Amino acid sequence: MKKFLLASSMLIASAFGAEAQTINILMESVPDTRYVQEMLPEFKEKTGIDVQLEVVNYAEMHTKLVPQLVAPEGSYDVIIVDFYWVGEFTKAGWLQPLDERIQADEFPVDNYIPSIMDLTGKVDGTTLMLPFYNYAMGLTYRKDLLEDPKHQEAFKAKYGRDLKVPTEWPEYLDQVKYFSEDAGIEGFKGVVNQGQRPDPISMEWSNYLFANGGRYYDPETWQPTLATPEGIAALTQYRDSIQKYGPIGAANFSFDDAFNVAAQGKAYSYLTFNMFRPVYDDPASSQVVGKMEIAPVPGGGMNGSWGWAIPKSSPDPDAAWEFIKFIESPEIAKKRALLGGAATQKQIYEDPELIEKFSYYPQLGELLAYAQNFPVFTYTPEFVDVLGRELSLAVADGKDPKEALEQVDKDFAELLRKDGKLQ
Amino acid sequence: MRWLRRAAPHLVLIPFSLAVVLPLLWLLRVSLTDRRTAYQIPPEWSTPHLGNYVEIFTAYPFATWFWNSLSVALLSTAVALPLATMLAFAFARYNSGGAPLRLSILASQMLPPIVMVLPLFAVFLGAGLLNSRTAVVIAHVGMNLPFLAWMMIAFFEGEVRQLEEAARVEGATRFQAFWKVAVPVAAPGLLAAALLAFIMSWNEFLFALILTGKRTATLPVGLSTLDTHRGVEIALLAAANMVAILPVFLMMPFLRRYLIKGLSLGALK
Amino acid sequence: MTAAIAQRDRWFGFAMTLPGLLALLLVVLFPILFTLWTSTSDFTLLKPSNDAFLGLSHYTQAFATPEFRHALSVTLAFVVAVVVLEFLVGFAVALALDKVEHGKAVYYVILLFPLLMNPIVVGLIWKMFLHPTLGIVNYVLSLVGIPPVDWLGVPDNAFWTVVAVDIWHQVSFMIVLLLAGLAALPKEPYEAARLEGAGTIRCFFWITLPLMRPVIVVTLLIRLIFAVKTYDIIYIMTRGGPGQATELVSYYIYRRAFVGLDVSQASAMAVILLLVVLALTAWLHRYMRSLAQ
Amino acid sequence: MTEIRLANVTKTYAGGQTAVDAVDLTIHDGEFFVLLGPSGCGKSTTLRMIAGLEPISSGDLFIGERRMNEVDPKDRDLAFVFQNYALFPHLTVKGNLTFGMKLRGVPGPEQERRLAEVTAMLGLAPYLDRKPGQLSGGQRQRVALGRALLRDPVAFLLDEPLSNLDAKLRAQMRTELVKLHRRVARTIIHVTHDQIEAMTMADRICIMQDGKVAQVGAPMEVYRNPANTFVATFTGSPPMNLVPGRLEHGAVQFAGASLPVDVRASGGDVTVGFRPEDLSLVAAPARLPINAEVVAVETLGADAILVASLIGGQEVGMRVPADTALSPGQPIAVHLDPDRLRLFDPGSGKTLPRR
Repeated sequence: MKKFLLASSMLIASAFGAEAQTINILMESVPDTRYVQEMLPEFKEKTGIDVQLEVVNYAEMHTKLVPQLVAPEGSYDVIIVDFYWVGEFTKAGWLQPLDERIQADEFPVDNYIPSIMDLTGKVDGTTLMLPFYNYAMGLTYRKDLLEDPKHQEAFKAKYGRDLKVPTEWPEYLDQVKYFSEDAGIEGFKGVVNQGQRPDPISMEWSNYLFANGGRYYDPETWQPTLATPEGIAALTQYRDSIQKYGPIGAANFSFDDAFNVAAQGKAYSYLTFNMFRPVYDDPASSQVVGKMEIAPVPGGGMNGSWGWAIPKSSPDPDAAWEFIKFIESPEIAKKRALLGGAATQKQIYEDPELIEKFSYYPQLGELLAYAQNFPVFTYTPEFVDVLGRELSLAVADGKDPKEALEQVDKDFAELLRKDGKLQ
Repeated sequence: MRWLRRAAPHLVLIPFSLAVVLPLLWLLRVSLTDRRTAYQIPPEWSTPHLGNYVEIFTAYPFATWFWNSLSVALLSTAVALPLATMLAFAFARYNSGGAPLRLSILASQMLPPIVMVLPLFAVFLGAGLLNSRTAVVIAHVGMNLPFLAWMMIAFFEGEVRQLEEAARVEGATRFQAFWKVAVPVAAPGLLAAALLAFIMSWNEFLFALILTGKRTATLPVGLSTLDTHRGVEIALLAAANMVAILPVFLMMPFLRRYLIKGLSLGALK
Repeated sequence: MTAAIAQRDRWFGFAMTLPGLLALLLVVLFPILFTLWTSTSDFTLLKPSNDAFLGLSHYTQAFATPEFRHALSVTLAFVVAVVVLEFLVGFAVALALDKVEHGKAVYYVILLFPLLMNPIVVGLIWKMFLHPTLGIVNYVLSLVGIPPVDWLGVPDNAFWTVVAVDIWHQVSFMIVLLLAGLAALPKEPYEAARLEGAGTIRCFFWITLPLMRPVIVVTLLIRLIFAVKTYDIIYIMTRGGPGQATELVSYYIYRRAFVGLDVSQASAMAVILLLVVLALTAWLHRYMRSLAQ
Repeated sequence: MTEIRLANVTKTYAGGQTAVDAVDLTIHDGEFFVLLGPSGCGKSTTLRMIAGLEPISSGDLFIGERRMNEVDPKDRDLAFVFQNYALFPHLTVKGNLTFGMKLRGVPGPEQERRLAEVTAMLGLAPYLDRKPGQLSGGQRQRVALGRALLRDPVAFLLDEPLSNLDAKLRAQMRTELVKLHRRVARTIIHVTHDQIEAMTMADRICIMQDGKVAQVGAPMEVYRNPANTFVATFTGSPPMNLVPGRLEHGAVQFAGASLPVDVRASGGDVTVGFRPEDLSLVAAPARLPINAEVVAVETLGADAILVASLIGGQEVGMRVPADTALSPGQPIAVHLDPDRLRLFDPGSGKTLPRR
């Protein structure tokens, strides 16, 4: 029925010689957006629908989206949603459920990696988004140094274990210490961190937390659990990473500042978003082409992803769905992945053509499978703000880790109570 | 002693200019290289290439951003300038509305713009002006008007007053005294204020972000997209910035005349 | 009956203000009234409407929030530092520019460059220049034997670095206005003073400063108001960190609204900020005027 | 018939100070009328009220038959010359001169004709294309005058136009203004604090004190018969000598002397006033001498001012020939013509009327 309506409306539109149907999408300035852009001619050919991508910077996206979503009819037919905002957007009721459309068109939702579908797909049983791309975090490290027999020998002598891709967290911490203190490379550090408030530090520290076996909250009761021995150990290690083993200034590094240190070959490792992995191999950005590799963070890294959604204020939800269905179809998803996109569907990580092209694809698949999630609730962004502030105070301003985490727990609990999650 | 007097201003201006120009020169260098080289320490001199300049125009709608910004800044200044001049004159000469009106007009600009954004969005949504340059122009007029008016008050005080009196007894109406005497005499101040208004509009980000769409995005909105989730496109940004500061060069002839005019006026009064 | 001329003056003044006031009505007055209303209500981004009247509870809550109070104090320090330093540097440059005989236009163009740069760009490029290990600044310092400075990673450094970058960006604003004021100064008093044997310094304190007072007052006021609203540079360079060293109140209020989603709370904080700045402005205005008497 | 009349004109500022207090004045058509007084006496305010630059708080202003209180300055048909000349810095000399004519829509050829006439009269022809900033003080002054002249107004209002000139130029301009006045035969109201200007140029002088009119009259009338001690001391250089005395039986006694006077009052304390030139040195045994002692002699060139101390310690000035050879401490005898004596009430300072 919907197809019919769409088709007939297109027919009418063309019959009257009116302007072609257009949908507007607000996106972020990332490579994945560029890959979407490249698919648009094909979509236009198939459906006759023009797609206008409006691109803004991440920081401004939320500011720009909110008034649009609040309005009865906004400018955007399709939006993309960061997992940060999922709680907020669903609580506010800004997104249209997609289940009916998925069923009607038999869209293969089972292709998605479950952890990502949890993050930016289903919310409380309702599918509000389809995952677009992921930005799970992994451990990027200097493969060439790791495989250097000289370092392997020296490391073994000092720490009593093999220098290899770390599978245990303490193993990694030893490597950091070794490359900062013992490797004898001038101006070289074992790690570079992104210590800036609030998202860079919060996302990076999450890896430390998970690696130490800590977690944000008790999944049964939603009781915050940061000021625990695991949390405190994680924060103490993190502070040491920045202050003892990292380059000067890391306490205020954004991921860009930190990435450039790694890309200039001045650090052994950097816990970062997997989408940075290809950039290391771009000679225009990197001095370490072919020397960096990515691996899962021991203990399971931090996950992140974006999803496609149709806002309630969408002027043309049917055309919007046509687009989402097209761009997320396995065929197009693979095409985007071939261009370098960060895929969210399982089969892509098993696709021989892709593994052939990107040697690190198996690791990426593994990383996604084990990735852990951030607390997702209505006030996630504000929680990150609080967390970032306290972590930064502990790292840069001498606040006691335990005190800092107690403060986070307190504020976190308050936000959870406000959201009705915690009694 | 005379040479010292002549050299003294340069002793202040040269260090200041260097503090401005050296970073810009380094930025120019960044714009002619790539991200890898830009961050390389110690710096390595590679052959400059213009790829970034080509890319901002081909891979990004830089020309559109530039044109949008230029038209918004020019138009909003052109609208705000006469309105503000009249406001300032009424304040300075006739004390219209008294200190309360003056202060409340200025006070309107003390709210962080972020809290103005939602109601403003609603206004333009209702008026059907969303995603248009008109909306940004109107918002920028509202933003610049109070400042312009305040800046100009000072330029209508002092000796201009007596010149207007002279005009009045010579047979000028109130408006003629304003238009034929006060405005030309206060011109250096008014032009300086206009210049600043242009710049404020040129750089204004938040209203432009909320009110424009894809085709009407201004430079600040466009440039901010170069700060991406996959890192800052620093070389492109540098190239874009180099082009974005071009209007200063375009203003050169105008500035030169204004400076000379400003001087000769000062000499008399 | 004698009021007739005064009446016409009043009407003329009113007519002159009318177009400007009308323009401000829509774009400025409505949002402000809306903000005032919202600040006493329950507007959040999750429920974007004003439904309940909550009185001044958002105001009391704002004062009870340590982060808000902290942001206010950091902002105060920032504004004072920025305005005072920019004024000192700006006045020196404006005086020099007013006196200079050759190259005036060239200098003028140079000083306009930073102003035309977007705060976001300024933040990003300075962050690049000041990168502790990859930045040109520390590299140049290392050439003369100075160890690398952690410009943004240490709370105190970060505050002053942000102040310095803001000065680099905005000082020209003051110069342009002060220079316009200087250009409009009468020359006779200087001639008279020179005949009386006053030197350059006395001329400055006896003539320039008093005559420039209205322009100085306005320049300081406007710069002050802009400085209070600073947030782009903070967003790009430090996000209020490290710790809470650069937590400016505008950026904090921005986050209350768009991160914390609580528009009503943000509005109340904005109104508090408005009142503080207004009081400061009124006081400064009166104080400077009284000095002129 | 364009008489300018001020009836009970008062200027009160918002702050409550009264700058001009119930001034009544009539300025005749074609008269050179000088408003004289120290700064702050209200003379400039009075002039500005006449011009319409300052609203009148109460009272009436008439130009001819017409009440002008509510008329805008542009419609009063008066020309005003400001102390700082108020030349338009953005216009050339020519632009300044023709500014008013252009506003009034005087036809081009007529403008040119009048411009030529006035520039010739004031010798401004070489400067027509200059900006005021490129002119000397005297030249600017001429342009300001020229601008007023081109207006061909009912009256010229001059607000201390000479005070910014150096002494020589000022003296020269005084003569020129008088010549100019004769030539244009229009009313001039000239405000000054310089009594020499007033004396040399005016047909009539109005001396103002604290916002009030102290005296109006022809220069010599004011000089000879000052209405009060303020006028007496404000006019003349050096000013009128004032010494305390006592009136008894038709004679005034002061400084050991007794002179017959012809006033209505019969007795009591008085202030005795006489001009320096009314005193003369006499040989010791003269009729009614006043004994004094030389304090100092200030040579002026043509003559000298002798400062003498009277009995009782009062110091007075007297005009003596320049070659008078006297040294301080020397006793002298002084003659004073009783007709030249003026008596004032010591309390109010007002002159005591003659019989």
